Amino acid sequence: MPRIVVDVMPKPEILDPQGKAIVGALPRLGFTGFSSVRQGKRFELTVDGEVTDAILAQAREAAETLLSNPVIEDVVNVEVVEA
Amino acid sequence: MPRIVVDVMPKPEILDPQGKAIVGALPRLGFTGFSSVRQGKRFELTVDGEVTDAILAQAREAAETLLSNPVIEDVVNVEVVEA
Amino acid sequence: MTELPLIGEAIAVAAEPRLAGARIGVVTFPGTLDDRDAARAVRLAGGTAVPLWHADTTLGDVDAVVIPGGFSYGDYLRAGAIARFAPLMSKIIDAANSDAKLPVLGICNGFQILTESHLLPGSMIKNDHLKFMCRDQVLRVENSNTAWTLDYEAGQEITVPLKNQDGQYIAEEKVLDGLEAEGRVVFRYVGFNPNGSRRDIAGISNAAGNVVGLMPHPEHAVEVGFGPESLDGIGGTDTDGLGFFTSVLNKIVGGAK
Amino acid sequence: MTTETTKKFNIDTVENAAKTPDTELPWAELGLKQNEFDEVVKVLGRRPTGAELAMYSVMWSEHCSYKSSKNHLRQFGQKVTEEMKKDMLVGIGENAGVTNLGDGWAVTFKIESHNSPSFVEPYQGAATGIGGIVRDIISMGARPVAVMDPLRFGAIDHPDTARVMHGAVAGIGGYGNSLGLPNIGGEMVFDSVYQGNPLVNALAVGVMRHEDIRLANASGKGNKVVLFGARTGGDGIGGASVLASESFDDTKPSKRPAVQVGDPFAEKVLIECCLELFKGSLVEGIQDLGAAGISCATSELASNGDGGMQVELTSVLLRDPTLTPGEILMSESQERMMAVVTPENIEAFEAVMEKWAVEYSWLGEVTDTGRLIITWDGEVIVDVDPRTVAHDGPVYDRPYARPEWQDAVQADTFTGSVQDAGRPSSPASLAAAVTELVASPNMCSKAWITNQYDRYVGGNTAMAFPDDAGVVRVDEESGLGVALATDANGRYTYLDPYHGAQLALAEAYRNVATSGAVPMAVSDCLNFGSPEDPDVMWQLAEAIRGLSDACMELGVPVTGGNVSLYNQTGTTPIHPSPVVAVLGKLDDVARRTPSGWREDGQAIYLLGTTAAELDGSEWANMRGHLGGQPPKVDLATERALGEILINASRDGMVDSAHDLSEGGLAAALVESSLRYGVGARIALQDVMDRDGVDLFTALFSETQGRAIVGVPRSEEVRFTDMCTARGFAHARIGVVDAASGALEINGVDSLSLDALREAHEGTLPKYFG
Ligand SMILES: Nc1ncnc2c1ncn2[C@@H]1O[C@H](COP(=O)(O)OP(=O)(O)O)[C@@H](O)[C@H]1O
Ligand SMILES: [Mg+2]
Repeated sequence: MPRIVVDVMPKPEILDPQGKAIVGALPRLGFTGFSSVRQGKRFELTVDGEVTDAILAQAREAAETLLSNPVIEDVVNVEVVEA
Repeated sequence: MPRIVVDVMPKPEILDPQGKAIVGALPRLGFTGFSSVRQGKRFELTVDGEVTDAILAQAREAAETLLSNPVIEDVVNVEVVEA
Repeated sequence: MTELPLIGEAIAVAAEPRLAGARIGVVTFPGTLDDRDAARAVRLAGGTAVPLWHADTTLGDVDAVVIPGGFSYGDYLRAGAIARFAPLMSKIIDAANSDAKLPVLGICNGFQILTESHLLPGSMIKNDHLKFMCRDQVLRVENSNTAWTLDYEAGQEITVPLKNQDGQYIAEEKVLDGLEAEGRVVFRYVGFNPNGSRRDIAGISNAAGNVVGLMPHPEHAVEVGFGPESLDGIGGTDTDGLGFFTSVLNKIVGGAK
Repeated sequence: MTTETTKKFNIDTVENAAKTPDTELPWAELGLKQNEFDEVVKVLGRRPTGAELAMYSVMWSEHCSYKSSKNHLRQFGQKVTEEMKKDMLVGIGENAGVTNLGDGWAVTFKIESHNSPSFVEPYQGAATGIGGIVRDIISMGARPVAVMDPLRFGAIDHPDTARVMHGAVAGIGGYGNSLGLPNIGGEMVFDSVYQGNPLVNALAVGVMRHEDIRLANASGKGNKVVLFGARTGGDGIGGASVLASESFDDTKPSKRPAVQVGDPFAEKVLIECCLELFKGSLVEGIQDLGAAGISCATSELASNGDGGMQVELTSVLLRDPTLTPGEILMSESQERMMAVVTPENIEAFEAVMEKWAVEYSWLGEVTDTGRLIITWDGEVIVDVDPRTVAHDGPVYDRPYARPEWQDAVQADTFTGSVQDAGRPSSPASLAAAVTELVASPNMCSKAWITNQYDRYVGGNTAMAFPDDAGVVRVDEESGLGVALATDANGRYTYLDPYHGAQLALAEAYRNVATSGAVPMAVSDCLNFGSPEDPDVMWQLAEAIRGLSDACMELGVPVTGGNVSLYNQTGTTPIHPSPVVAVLGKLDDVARRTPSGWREDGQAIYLLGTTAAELDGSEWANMRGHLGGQPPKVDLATERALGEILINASRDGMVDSAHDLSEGGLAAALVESSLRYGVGARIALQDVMDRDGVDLFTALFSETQGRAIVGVPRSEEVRFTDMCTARGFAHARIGVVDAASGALEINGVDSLSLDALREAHEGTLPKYFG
């Protein structure tokens, strides 16, 4: 069944405590190549049947209203993935 | 600066309480096109400089060891994004 | 200037002087919360609590280790995920797996750290109701032969506080079947499953029974006036959790059950 | 510091300011009034630089300068007797007041508001509210030991209430639980007046040894100034984006965050790290960074000290490199502290930072010039007398007058109103009324909230919700501890601000005494509408006058607090809501008195007399009526009642005690029964005859100065003798009946505990899941 992937990231200007904790841990494990990390969310919405324009529009709206908190997060990606 | 995106999703056989809550909420908001939702994580690792093979390998290893827990999660994607 | 006496430091040692020689390490990670409480529980049970720091590279001469609750590294990535890589954790993993079979107890975040470290199977995910929950919880002690449950009777019901956000225990079905078959389900929730854990599992052990992890907090049920009976008054006593600590102390000093 | 490493800005230096007196400055956008800007120019003898303007504008804001309330707040310092000062180690004016507990112990507590951020983004707003108040407590040198959260939301059934409720409660839990601080109490009120302006107040309490008290001052020339904790980002300067125009190089300023995100892990580490600094005596002065950030910390440290301070702003570690100097000065990024360290202690200080992996940067040093000098890459951008920034802000005598509508409101009493029609009187209707009361939004069980809070962590919680006060042990050997309660009644205060504020104090005082603790100190959070509205200003003035008079009469000093103004939607203010916190002392927390009875056959006594006082009551509220006069305030009675409850606890005469407040006797009886699931048989005829009230009034009146207690048979004579000797009204109203599983009140149909529990506990889950 096709899925729609929605990616949500903390706004760049907003503190991301989770990313901060990870970037602190990486070098201790020998991963030294990264200067910053941000942690966001990935949602996979399964569509029963075909991904019509209407459904994609629904996904976009759900992304902005329910799946992300527009005060602190940006929807960075909404895309269809055929499974 | 280039970034490496790592996507981690709960294993399909594992119940995802957050996804379940979302799929319950969607129809109440009028979003009726989705039969299931799963919530995972998206990490953006910023690389200072060029993304070498070595760095990409580091990202892959970090994804498997730190960023995901193989008992409950799968790394579904590791990719380079130029900014 | 005098030192600031940290709350929990100044507690009189209880009975049984013979237990005082047993040294129980209590690990502190950045973000650990219940370390003072665990140390108090050890002292109230009669033992000597030894503070351990996550960055230490040796366990010193402790006879057992408690990994207490809290939010190590904020639990931001996954509960216990970052703490598991602390230098001290590799020492604890080695000692737990060695022939000496160091007794290790992981409480709440400590349990999560033990699963992340693969000392215990399975993992914890968010509570099925998605909320943090603090309540007094009845547990059944299913196995009274582990290092931490010797002082209980099998089948005994105890009441200890439970408080967590990511407490839903999950593992593959065959892992769960194996745990049941080997008697490694040490505690089960009774009456109410507070987080959706598979098969009502509240705590488990490794095969040897020296490593035990559970989500509820026995260290919050060790003192009259400050435990479930006093704060909630809905059953049990205030000190149902003390047995964890007397169990391991008795085992260490070689006393009978 | 080399120029290559610092950003290039169109830096407005002091030198430049002197040369360009006519430069237009965005003072109005920054919230200053013309007269205030003129005052800045007068104080400086020239126009301010951009950075100075930033500092004055935030420090002279209502929030930081208390310009509308200062003239009234003075009464808290004036209406104090020598007796009240006896145990006050640090009074109003510092980050938080400090009260002596004896045995070398001291306690500090304070309550603050985070109202508007919690409406915009409830989770983060409430979370950072907890974070901010906890830093105030640390900065006194104390270990924080507990938090509380008085909350007021809109109507329970309004579509937006769930958003605010879910977010705020999860945020308070998410932050507080992660700090390892037990939540030991709070409040929850639903009222449509708070719909667009919920009140999220947060209280923290901490303990310390006397010698560990730290003050926010920078003394000792040559001592170093250090900023540590989180990096500085653009938080809290959204409105001040005009300052971004200072930037002129090619990196465009990034967006400024609309809300602040809390990092409880960083704060937890900061707490432990500060305690280690205190333990090693490694800091001379310390100040948390809250509102107005570095502006506030540097100017307060410098003006409280005996010299001056010099700070290089490019040394501040930034989360967002595009911040301009003015923005850095105004930033309200969370989880930061500033300290003054002697040169000898630098190494030890740094070792503590390394141990906890806390970032820090040395910004400058204490001087003897009496000036606060801030440089940017060596160039002077601020040169001020720190007192003028921190303490000599504008003070207004805002006009106020008793509102025209006040008389009409007070004349509109509940008794006889249309809403009072069909007042219950039959046994069945009274039983239904009691059930309806305890299921009502404000009287229902708060367990849905409090189950999301950790009440156990720390192992010193001796009492928490749903008892009348939270009790925390301070000294594990002696059992010495403190009790805390917070209260406010917006409806009472709306009906009569002077007495309403006193009633808030009386209730918190009574709650503390009910637990067996001796009330010692007060902190308050005054949540009001716009001070520019003379009606509101009158409410504020009256409330402060009332509260300060009552504190004096009860002998409990105000040691600190917070004023939150402009709480209104459009021109409609919230009900005036002075939230009052009272702290008490218990010599041994083992003696605390819980609110429920347990022992079969124990006698239940009602202390105090009951008058027909239904105006502003929960019952009237449930019927949609608000008018008349609030219950009468009788502080002598409160004091006498308090003494009885304290003595009874100390001498083991009572096993349970519960004060009567909102919902009156009906609510108290149900709560005491449900506390441990033990029923009782109650007969009120004697009370009705004595006080001349009917059964409905006996149950639902909200007359103050009352409590019910459970007295063991063996103590009855001693207890009643004590009440008689003190001339305090007391009546034996029933006995505990463990077998019945019901609350039986003569004249009221039997109330099964199961049904009561379902009604009481079902309400919040029904609305909030
Ligand atoms: N938001 C909250 N957080 C924590 N505790 C709360 C909150 N709201 C209410 N409580 C607790 O619930 C109990 C009942 O509250 P309330 O009826 O307002 O008490 P009282 O009338 O004695 O002031 C008290 O223990 C109070 O501290
Ligand atoms: Mg009360």
